[in-house]
Amino acid sequence: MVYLDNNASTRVDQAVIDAMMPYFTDIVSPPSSDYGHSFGVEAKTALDSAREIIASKINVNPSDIIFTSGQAESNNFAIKGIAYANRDKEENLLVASSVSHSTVLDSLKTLEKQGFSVILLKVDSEGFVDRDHLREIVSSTNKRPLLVSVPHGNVEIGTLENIEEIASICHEFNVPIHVEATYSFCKVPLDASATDMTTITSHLIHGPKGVGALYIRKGLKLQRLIDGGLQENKKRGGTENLPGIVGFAKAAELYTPEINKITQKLRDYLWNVFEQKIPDFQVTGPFDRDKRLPNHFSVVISYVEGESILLHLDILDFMIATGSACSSKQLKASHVLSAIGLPTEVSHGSVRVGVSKFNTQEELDQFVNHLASIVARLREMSPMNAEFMREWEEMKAQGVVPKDNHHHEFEDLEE
Amino acid sequence: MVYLDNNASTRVDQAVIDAMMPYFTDIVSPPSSDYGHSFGVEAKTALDSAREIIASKINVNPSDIIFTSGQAESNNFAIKGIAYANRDKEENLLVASSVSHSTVLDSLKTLEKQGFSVILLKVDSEGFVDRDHLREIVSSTNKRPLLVSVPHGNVEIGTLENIEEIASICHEFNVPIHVEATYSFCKVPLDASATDMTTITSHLIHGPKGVGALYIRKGLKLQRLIDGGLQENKKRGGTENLPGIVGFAKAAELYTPEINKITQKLRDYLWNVFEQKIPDFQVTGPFDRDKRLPNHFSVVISYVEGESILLHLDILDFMIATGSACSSKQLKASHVLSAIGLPTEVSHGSVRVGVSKFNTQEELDQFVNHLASIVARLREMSPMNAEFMREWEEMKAQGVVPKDNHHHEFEDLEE
Amino acid sequence: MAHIYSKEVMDLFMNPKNMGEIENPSGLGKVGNPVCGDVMWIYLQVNEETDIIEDIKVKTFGCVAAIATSSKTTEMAKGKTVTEAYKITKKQVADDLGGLPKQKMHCSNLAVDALQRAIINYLEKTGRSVEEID
Amino acid sequence: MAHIYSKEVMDLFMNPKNMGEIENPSGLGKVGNPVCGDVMWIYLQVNEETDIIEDIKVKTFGCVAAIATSSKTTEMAKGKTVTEAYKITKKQVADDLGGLPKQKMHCSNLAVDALQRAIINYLEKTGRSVEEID
Ligand SMILES: Cc1ncc(COP(=O)(O)O)c(C=O)c1O
Ligand SMILES: Cc1ncc(COP(=O)(O)O)c(C=O)c1O
Repeated sequence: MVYLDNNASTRVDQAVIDAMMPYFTDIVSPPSSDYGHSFGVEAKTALDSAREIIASKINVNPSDIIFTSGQAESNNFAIKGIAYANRDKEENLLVASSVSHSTVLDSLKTLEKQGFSVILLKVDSEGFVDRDHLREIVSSTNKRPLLVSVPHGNVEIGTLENIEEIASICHEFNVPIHVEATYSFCKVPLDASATDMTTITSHLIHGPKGVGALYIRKGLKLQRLIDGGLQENKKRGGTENLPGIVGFAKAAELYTPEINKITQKLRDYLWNVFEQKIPDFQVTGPFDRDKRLPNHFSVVISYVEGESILLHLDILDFMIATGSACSSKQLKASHVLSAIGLPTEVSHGSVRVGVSKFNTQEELDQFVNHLASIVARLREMSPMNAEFMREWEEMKAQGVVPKDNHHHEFEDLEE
Repeated sequence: MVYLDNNASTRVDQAVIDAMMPYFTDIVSPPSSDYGHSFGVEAKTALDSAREIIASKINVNPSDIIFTSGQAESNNFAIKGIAYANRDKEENLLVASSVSHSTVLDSLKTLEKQGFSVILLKVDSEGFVDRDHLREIVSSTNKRPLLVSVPHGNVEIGTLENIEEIASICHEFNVPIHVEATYSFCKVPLDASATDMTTITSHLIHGPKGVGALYIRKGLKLQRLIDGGLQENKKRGGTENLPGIVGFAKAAELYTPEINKITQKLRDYLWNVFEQKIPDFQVTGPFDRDKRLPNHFSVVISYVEGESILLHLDILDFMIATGSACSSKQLKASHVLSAIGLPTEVSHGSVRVGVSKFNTQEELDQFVNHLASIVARLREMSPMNAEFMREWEEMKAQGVVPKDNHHHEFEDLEE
Repeated sequence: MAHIYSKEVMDLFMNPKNMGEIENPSGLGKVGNPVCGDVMWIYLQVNEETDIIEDIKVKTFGCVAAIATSSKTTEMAKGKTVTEAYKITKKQVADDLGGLPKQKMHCSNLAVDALQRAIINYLEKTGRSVEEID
Repeated sequence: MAHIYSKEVMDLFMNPKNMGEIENPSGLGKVGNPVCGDVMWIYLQVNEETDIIEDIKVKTFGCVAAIATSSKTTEMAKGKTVTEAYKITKKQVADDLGGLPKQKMHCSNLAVDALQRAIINYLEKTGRSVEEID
């Protein structure tokens, strides 16, 4: 098994499992009460120290870190928390990058149905937020946004946003900024103290699933998403997932800059071999490797379809990801690939790789070799080729739509 | 270490840890896409089978089970989900038992601030919902409730509500019912198909923390709490906590009726020894043992304070819980003990025990022996006794409030 | 190896049948749209005496289901008369494949569509219309 | 053994000092309220020649902090003159205990309050008022 889908989720480190174990089997009390028995107090000590570790990774105060059940909850809490806390204000505009994660975009859709206004920021062909568009919106005197949400590292195309720059544009006009740092946490330095809220998660850094955190700048007013107790500085009720939180902190501790050197080296190696062995592909996201998540490589391969590539590789025990419509539950092209202006007929060939410290160069060599022959095989049976695409482009230019447009809505998948 | 706080949280079974392990270290992909590589499909298979196990435990269809991050999320989702889905209706009344869990009550507080009406149902001295009060409210023609929420098993006083009876009163008037079954799940048979929503949780049955579920009757309209994807039948976004979910299902599978025979026997043993060895105590919750959670025993011990008892026991390596105000973060008496009419001066002596299959009779013997000498010692140094309490009752009856009323608000703990 | 697809689908995906082209085919059917992600071209070589499909080839761009249904459809058509082949339904193809995921059922349409179009093309070339065989 | 309380607090909680009563005390101070969860009665035996507190006992109902502060306060008062003892502050008691959890600081008030009340009671019995020593 060669697992190359490490931006979807990662294997939990043995050291992380070891760190969690006492909290599964021994220190099992909730850490809530100060005046309880010593298991409860030991639990609280563990919780506090996990909070310190996580906070120091993004340069914020531990007391401003709220543990959550993960990215989805953190993003929903951030976006809806701000919106609902300002429900009665005249301003009701929420702004996000159009390549934001679905947990951000779907939260906005819900809010839009409830009367909030939403603007999605344009991005360039590499996925970076259009600075002029952002400036135009945050500087608007009659419709000041309640929040701007921007991803730090993009899961699909690896784009690493310059958060300092975005934050300073927002703050120039006193607009708070939320940063979705799920995919960049521990992989790229982030000074979250320059942001108003930052989402981070455990399961992409060899920590357990089901746990994440939200940094909330002291004083920022949010409506709680989950009521029910004094836990998490009164901002999130419920028995703390202490094994998960301890595992999260351990994973963060273990994910040192050294790890990034390893994955970056692997990624760059892959990129080079790819260029040598795979004809006709196009990198998605930034070409400048330093402006990408260090472990991230993504392409579209011409004339072939992602699901077919993925399953051929799978049978050979290599696991990657694709943004191909045919591989998605909704059978829709990835919104990120669409937002960077990639036509759907091209995005079908999407392939993305997330490497981890557990991968080796040999694995990557094997992977590219396999991929090369799969692509050759699929192309051999495909009617599509350069000539086909030229004709297709001409037809599109002339506005001629081919008869067999099997585009259809899957109503049962819609709201 | 003798852990007797098993209604706060429990030790995770080794078999549960073993079941989770492959999902920590091998099958790490999110189970979301059907068309992905085989890890993703294996993950989905595991998710589906966990859902079936959980569903069968409460006699509902797997497709009506939504996995969540636990009790707090499930209860918030149930209560707010119904409220917000009916935001535009004229009816805006939400009803809950006054001995509901704080995650229910705090959700209601939030909704009350937003304009919903809230009524808390009276309970009798054993914590059972007042049937007449319930009937009066659900039958009201001009203010039909959107929802009634009732706990199945009460964490503090063990009360086991007759859900069939409550549900039938609600359904007679077409009012949906939510059942908080966190503490009773697997411990007492529950036919959740007779309810409209039911909350269940993992960490009280030797499963991991950070995972729970909500049964939602097919067709019942809820507003999502956590947006962001097609996961969980489109009702809860976010990468599934698969190790947690698999562990939850394994724990449910292992928590057979046999386990309940064991804990009930231990609990009854404890109760008997208690009666023999501890003078001047009063059981809280039902006296009829069959109307209590099988592993639950709770009392108030006269003339002594819970935190002092708890810490003395702790030093002897015995862990129990108390509802004493002095032991709570807010320094407030438990709302449950207040709701059943226990005066605060009495509830200070609260002690509760939750036994598990890991406990033994010897441990319980030791526990009661220790407790007997601790109580004797504390009473020796206490100015309180039967005479003191008689005088106190007289003073209360005469409306004489003693001068040194050190009752104070902890503003920093309030909203 | 766990997959959502049936064994039959996976087998044909791994070892597709009748892939390729026929030079100067008796009939050619092109369907699909690169935007949708499935494009199929079916080539027929028909014996004009007997109307029997003696050879059939397909070029497919698309997902696993598209490749499998292309293979299955061409296998089913081969050796049949065009009249018989024209009657092959999408459901027959899916059933013969041991079923298809609900959302992918649409993909199986394509190969049958391409086949029918190739037959129509053949009929037109031989001065007939589809009504004559339908 | 992990607790929120300091070692000093836990030590005095485990081995409380001066617990008990004095028959016919020179002064008695009763404070607290069972509703709040802390009740303390302090008994003084004072040498009327020297005003020195020769013996002091306390009865305490309450939490860990209440028991520890009762012990500490009585220990601090013993051997002092009532004038000196009256000046013991809540902060001194807490400091001598290595600190108290913020929310429990109020509990330490009680013992000092009871002590002062017992001293006032003693002064009254001996025909004096607190102004004379304050
Ligand atoms: C967006 C989209 N449309 C359509 C299809 C296939 O359906 P049909 O064969 O009916 O075009 C796919 C592939 O699965 C798809 O991804
Ligand atoms: C409700 C309540 N009030 C007050 C106190 C103690 O504070 P004080 O000593 O000021 O009465 C406690 C104990 O910790 C308490 O539980």
